[in-house]
Amino acid sequence: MTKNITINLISGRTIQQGVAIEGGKEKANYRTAAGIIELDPTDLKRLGVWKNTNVRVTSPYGNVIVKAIETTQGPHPGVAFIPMGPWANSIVDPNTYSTGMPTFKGTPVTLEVTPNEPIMLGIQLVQKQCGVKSE
Amino acid sequence: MSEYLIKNGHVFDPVQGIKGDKKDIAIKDGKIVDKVGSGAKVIDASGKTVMAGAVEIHAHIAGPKVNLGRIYRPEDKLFSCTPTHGMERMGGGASIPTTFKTGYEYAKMGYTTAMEAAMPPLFARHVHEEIRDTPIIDEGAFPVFGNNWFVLEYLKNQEVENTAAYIAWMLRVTKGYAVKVVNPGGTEAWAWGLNCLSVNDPVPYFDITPAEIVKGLIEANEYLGLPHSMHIHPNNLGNPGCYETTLDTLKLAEGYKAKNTFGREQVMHLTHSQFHSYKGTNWGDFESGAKEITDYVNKNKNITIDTGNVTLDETTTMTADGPFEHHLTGLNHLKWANCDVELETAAGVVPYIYSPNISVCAIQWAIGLEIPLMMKDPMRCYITTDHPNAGPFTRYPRVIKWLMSKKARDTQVNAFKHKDKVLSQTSIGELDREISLYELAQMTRAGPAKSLGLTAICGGLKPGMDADVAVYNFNPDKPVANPDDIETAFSRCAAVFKSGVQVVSNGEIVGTGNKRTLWVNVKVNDNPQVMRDINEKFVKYYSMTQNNYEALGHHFVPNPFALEVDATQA
Amino acid sequence: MKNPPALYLEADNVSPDAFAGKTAAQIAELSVHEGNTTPTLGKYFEVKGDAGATAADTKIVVKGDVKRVKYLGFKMSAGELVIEGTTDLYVGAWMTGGKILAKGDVAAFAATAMKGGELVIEGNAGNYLGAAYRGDWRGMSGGKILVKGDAGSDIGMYMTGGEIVVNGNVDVHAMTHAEGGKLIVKGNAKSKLGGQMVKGTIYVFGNIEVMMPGFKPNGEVELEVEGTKAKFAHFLGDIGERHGKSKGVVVYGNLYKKI
Amino acid sequence: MTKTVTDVICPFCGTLCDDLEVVVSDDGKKLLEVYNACVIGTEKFLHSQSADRVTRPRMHQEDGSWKEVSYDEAVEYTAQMLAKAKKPLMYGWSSTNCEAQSVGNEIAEISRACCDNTAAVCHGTTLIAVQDIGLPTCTLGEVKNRADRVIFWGCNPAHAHPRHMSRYSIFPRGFFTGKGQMSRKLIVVDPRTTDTAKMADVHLQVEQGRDYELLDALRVALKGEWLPDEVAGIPAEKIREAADVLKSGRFGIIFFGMGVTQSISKNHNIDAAIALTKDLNEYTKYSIMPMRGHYNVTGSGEVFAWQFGFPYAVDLSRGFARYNPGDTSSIDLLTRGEIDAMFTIGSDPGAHFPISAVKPIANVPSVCIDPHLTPTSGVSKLHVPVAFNGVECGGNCYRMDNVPIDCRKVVEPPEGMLTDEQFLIKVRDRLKQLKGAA
Repeated sequence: MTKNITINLISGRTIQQGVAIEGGKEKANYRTAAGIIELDPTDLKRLGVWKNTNVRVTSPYGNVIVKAIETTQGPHPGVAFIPMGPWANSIVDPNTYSTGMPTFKGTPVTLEVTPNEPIMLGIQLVQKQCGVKSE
Repeated sequence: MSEYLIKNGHVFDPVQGIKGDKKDIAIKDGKIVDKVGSGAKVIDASGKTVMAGAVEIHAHIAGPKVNLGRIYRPEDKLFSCTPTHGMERMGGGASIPTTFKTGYEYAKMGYTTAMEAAMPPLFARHVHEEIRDTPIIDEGAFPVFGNNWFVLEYLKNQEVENTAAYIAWMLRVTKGYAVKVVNPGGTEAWAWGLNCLSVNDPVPYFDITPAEIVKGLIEANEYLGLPHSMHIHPNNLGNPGCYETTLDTLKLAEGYKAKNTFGREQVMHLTHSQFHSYKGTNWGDFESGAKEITDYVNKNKNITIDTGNVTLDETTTMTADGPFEHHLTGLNHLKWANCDVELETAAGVVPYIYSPNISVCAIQWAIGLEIPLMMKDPMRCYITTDHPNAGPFTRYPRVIKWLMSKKARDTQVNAFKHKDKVLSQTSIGELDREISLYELAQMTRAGPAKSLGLTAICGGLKPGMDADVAVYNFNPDKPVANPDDIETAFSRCAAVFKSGVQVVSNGEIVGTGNKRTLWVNVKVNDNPQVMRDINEKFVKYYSMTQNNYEALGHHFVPNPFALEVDATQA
Repeated sequence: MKNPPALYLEADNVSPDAFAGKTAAQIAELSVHEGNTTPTLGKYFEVKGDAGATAADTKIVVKGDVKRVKYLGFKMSAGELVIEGTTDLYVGAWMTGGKILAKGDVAAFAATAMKGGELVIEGNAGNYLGAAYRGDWRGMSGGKILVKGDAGSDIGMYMTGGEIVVNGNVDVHAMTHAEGGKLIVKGNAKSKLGGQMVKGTIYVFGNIEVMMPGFKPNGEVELEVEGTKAKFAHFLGDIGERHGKSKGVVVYGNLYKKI
Repeated sequence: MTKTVTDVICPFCGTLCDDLEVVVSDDGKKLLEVYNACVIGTEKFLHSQSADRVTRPRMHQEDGSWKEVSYDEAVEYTAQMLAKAKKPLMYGWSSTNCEAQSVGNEIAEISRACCDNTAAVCHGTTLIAVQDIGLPTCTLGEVKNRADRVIFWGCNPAHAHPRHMSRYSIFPRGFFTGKGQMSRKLIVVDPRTTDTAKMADVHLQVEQGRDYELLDALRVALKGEWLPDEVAGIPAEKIREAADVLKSGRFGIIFFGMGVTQSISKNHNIDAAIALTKDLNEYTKYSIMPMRGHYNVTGSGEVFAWQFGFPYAVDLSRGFARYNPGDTSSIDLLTRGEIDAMFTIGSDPGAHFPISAVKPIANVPSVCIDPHLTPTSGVSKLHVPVAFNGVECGGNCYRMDNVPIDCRKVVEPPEGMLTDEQFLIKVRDRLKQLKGAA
């Protein structure tokens, strides 16, 4: 039985994301590298899904569909990780506390299992949210 | 190039011994000439003072620690930034001006040549980018050698010839001008959090003393016959009682004679001597050692010095003397920056407020003035503020006022909160000497040019020299009504020419001149040993490759001017 | 307020000091800045009434929607400024005297490096209230600030003197690096309170989300604060930070939390 | 026949590796092989050659399609946009050379723009902290030659700076560290057991967002003073042990990254880390260094600083330079609706800004100068592809420790393509005409 869970989201670099941005952000490989959310096995269990299931991540600032995968850099129960990129940035806390720096790390989010929702490509994801037509 | 005739000015030129006579100065094709044609543009200098462009022998105006100062002190620019106007780019910064402002401010005061006093070789590209972006003035930079691993290892075995070959290589790859030494051995010790406070403290691991480093570098410098001498900031800077370490350091020059083809006579230049002339055992009984230091220097002709005048401002201290800055932040608790540089040196930065209400600051102010007033030969003592350490270079006109007017000094002494302490701990009250315009020209033009080995090029108005000329709104025939008029006159020139191009008119920038980067190109015989050592250090210990270290392309030094030295017969 | 600007206005001339001795017409000619353009106050404001001869006898009342106006009361030294609506950054920044009454909210950097005078904010205050300018170690050194609503983060950073009273709650990092001065929080405080504090005093009437580990319990005291008599838990800190001595005794920052 | 170019500098991260070897075709037009680079660097060099690369400027059309335009038309649009704007934002600069940055500053000065680099979302808060309490640091060679204590706090070099550990920080054998990794103790502070943390002698798994408290606790522990039983999810005892490990080193280095600059407390996290470093210098020798991301974000800060006096977030709108992150910083300018034109170069705010700061870009005239297709080019009106800096042209760059290294050109850019600097010079000259400047 799947259920929604809330969790503390952080974002950051991964080597796969690094390779993907140099390989081309228009490519599917970028989505594979950064359109994901890395979860601790215990949190996958709380969510009630197997790894590699699409989920909707919702914060007070937006929502986005990404693939839930099991973390390779755990354990980190209670902490979720989305590589830096448009997917993470659709939901991170933009508050800068007047320092110029958004709060990219430490955004409370809700996870909802949405196996059939598609994960968008990076450029389209941003264009759609900005109301810009894609090719 | 156009011709100019600067007419009827009171000319002061120690190079030709001209002491204020009414004379015309002719300029053609960037040089001073005997006469020009009738078509020459005439500048009326009657009732004005005419001198060669001034020469800055020691300031921190370009490079990593200067820029670190800019980066970490936004408050130094608060409400002080200036807009683009006329030919001037935007500027900003009180104690650490931006590169553009640095060039404009020097030029407006009549300076046309300046030396960046400490270049970490690993950062040479950075230093030269800033020099390139500093308009108008010719600039050179001194690479630091006093804590360099090659130097420490060669001199431990008295290998002067190898040291010399290494210096020649370093000057070439960094486009450097002279051999700078800062807290010899002490900065390497600082890499372990330690220091060398006397000339005999051994350097950790390298087992060599500051004294051996200094003597070795003097010998290497004279072996090569470089334009400038070894330029030193001794150990134990800024501590009560440090004048003894300074004397020990000066004595290391005994017996050495200058050997060069540039007319230089000294083998050691002691910089910012004010910071090295302290007596007393603590900040309570702190007193001046200016007499002891100047007595020695007056007697020993193979030494030149600059002053390092405290200007009583809020400023930013910065030096390759890493341990000193750590000591300073412990005293004033202001923000501390430090950068240790692999195999070479270090640097520290700390803001400092020289408050007229603090007796130590007031005494430092007095010592900085005692030194030039006690020096018998103005050709061997040059005015600096060790910018920005003792104060910003933009305060030179104020320092000149204090030197030229006893009245101005007394006014300042009377304004101090601890006036009596200043008078009891220094002899500033008894010094009646007032520096003449001729002596000023020696201290700011002819003197530093000679010490730097630039006599043939700048610092004078002799036909054949570069046409660097400054015209001041100051009439030597009129008595000075108010000392502040001196400061006003030397703050903004009526006219300034930089190698024959007018760059300042009525205190405004009207041209950018042909800014040059001065460096010293030494020919030495092949030294495979040294090249092997260099190659090995890069393979094993440096964090960048030798090829990238040696790469200093045209885009860094677009307008180089090399002083050629042939040391193959040495 | 008329012709609302496309961007934001920098109205650093709206202060008794700039108005003093001027007629309505002259005041309307004073410059304001919208981006890189420099129009006049008159373009955006209807100016009524002449100023007094000096700043001290000049009172300014700013009406209308000034949500996108910065620098009201910038560097003011005397006189009075009343802002009827919510306004933007730098209200009373670098002020040295006089009185500002803001009836709405004010955004960040209000009373930056304030030296004296009084700032009353009836709404909420933004971040960096009474803090130092970037890089400076000299924050608010005198004067009084009263916030009737909540205050943001980093208030009183590098504070060296003066007093800030917040009737509501404060966000993270109040009084960071303080070397003097007083902060009274009637509501709750978030975490990071008094971090790296050298000297100064903080009173909190509500809860503290997470206490800094550098604050060491030092018993309880009976105190009267702002007319409230109560028992307070006393903490010394930030122990991790450097501290000076007075007569041989180490001087710490003081944090009092109402029990 | 092929040629091998040696001492090539990698234009990806702030590690700025300068020992790459690149094999190119005899005519210098094709890039064949890359040696010594990490996987990311290798991809950067090889992708520059991809067949589907856009080589001419393009205007975004209403229907979402792109219309190819000439470089001259692109120059005209850019210059007109900057000339008309009241408060343009010129953002990026971190993936181009210092020469281009310098021309960019001239343009910003003429158009009185706001200029900012990627420190805005990276180490901007580090710069604020440095301005508050300074920075005891060193060059990376010092770490290699001396460091026996290495701390990675909120950074994950195994992923973000892949060759950092082998070139400088953990494995190399230096002058005083002849045993390499054996000479060093590694401490990692991270809420996750990252691939870097897995190599650590000590891993402090700090509660996310509580770094400031943990740093304060370490400072208290150094003094041997009272501590609560647990701080940031870590027992006091473990904190005291860590403090002893730090103290017992001869030369220590703290590297830190986004984990602290982007978490709550931001600049204060760095501020406290620097204070800890300063404290440790009372016992032994310590330095601290930000793990800068883009290969030349540091250079952008240096050029801004010597020309304008501030390292990032510079506002020239009033005709002179001003600086105050929170007011003059890109994210705040965009989300607060302060700007009316967007110029992006050498970075990708579309991908790396929170979406609320990206939307405004789509609503104003905008230019994106970038060799790649990116989310930023995707929402900009004009996309100007340029030569790859560090691959198809050289120029000066600054490593994360501020050491300048001149990048090398290894291959020719595609026929007729301009470099950043060449394009910017054309824009500057046209802008001068429009503004009637000299």
